[in-house]
Amino acid sequence: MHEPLDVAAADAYLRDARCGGLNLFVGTTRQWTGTRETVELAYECYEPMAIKEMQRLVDEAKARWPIERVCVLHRLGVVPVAEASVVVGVATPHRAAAFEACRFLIDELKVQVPIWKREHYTDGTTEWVQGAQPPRVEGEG
Amino acid sequence: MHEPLDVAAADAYLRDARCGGLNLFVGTTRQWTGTRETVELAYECYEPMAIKEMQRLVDEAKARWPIERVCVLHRLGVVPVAEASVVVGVATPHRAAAFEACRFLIDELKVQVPIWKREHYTDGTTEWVQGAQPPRVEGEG
Amino acid sequence: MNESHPVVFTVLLFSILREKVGRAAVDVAVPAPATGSALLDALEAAHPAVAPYRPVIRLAVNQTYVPESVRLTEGDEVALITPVSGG
Amino acid sequence: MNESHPVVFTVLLFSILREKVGRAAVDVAVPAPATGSALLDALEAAHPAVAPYRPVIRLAVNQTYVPESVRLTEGDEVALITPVSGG
Repeated sequence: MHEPLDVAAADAYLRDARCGGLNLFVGTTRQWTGTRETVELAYECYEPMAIKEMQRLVDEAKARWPIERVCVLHRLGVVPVAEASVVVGVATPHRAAAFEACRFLIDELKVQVPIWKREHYTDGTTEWVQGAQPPRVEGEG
Repeated sequence: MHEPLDVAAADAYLRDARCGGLNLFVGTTRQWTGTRETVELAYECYEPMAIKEMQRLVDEAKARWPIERVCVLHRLGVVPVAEASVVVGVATPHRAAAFEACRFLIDELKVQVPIWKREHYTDGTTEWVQGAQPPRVEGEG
Repeated sequence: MNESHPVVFTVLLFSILREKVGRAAVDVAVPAPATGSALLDALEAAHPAVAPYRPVIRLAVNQTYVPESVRLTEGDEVALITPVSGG
Repeated sequence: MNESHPVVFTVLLFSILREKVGRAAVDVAVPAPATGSALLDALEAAHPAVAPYRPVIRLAVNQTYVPESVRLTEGDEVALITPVSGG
């Protein structure tokens, strides 16, 4: 989605009477990376696959933890400094699982979901961010 | 505080241009514990000490992780099912520290901060919840 | 203050201890020099309802957890903390 | 479809690959039976700008990651995924 992400709406969606805790991760645009100053990030996405991958990750998380509610939202297009690019939230009966599942989802999202960010620096230059090297697919290479 | 906790305000406070991520934990009143149904929880607090303990935990977290912003909010009095009793939030330059510090703060809060909950069940009975046995203070016992 | 005179402390009670004793604060006289253990012994003698909780009570003096061996000073704010259950 | 005839696939490109090649999608002819490796070889021959990224490209067919050894079927949606950087 290209609009600002609504953390309050995510929180409201994640409230569940069966749950004792929810964990939310909000990824924001950081101004400084070493000595370079970022004005904004721009995100590009292979949308149908990104949605499929997010669903696959949610299914995997649900198989591993007793998740009652979950949301994974990623903003596309331009995201200015301090605004949210990603919101991941998980509600579970007990808090440990909420933390673990939320961490799993954001860690996997950053390796598996086909979204790419481009840094726009204050000096006018731009640069595609090179993501983490994913594990090789079985049978590949 | 005796009013509903404002997660959106916590999120807004935690936004920081130096940070790439923030982690929020929201503790909510769970309806079912085994076969007993909870209507609401009521919290009692030794307020001046609770505030001191929360500050001590925040100081300890800041000594261990590069925290730019942090909040610890606990509601007092009656909290109905699915409403938030506690909100802990941490913003850091990179996400791993935000998860770890947030988890540390809620885990320690539940052992150290002098707040007690009383369950109000649908059958009309009430019961003080026995907390986790804390580690013994050095030199004690 | 003289070693042979007792010192009186107001002890704050919360949650189940407050209910069992029936008051949010009780005065306890402890012979000087007063310690946390002596205060707890005196409290338990005066309010037997406290006894079952003694093994899990943590002592707080001036809003800080302290060992029972702590030396108490007149005017200290003493509180008994049963296992907390916030969150 | 005949083993001696090439099959044409439309390959989707994103981010840095899209910029280096100058297009969001390119058609690549691969001799049947087509595999992921053969498609990547043919793409690299036609668009040398792809070559430096070959070691880090993951292949997606019909929006699912697959090994390069995958057998391709006419009509498959093929995409090249350089290391992602969402979040």
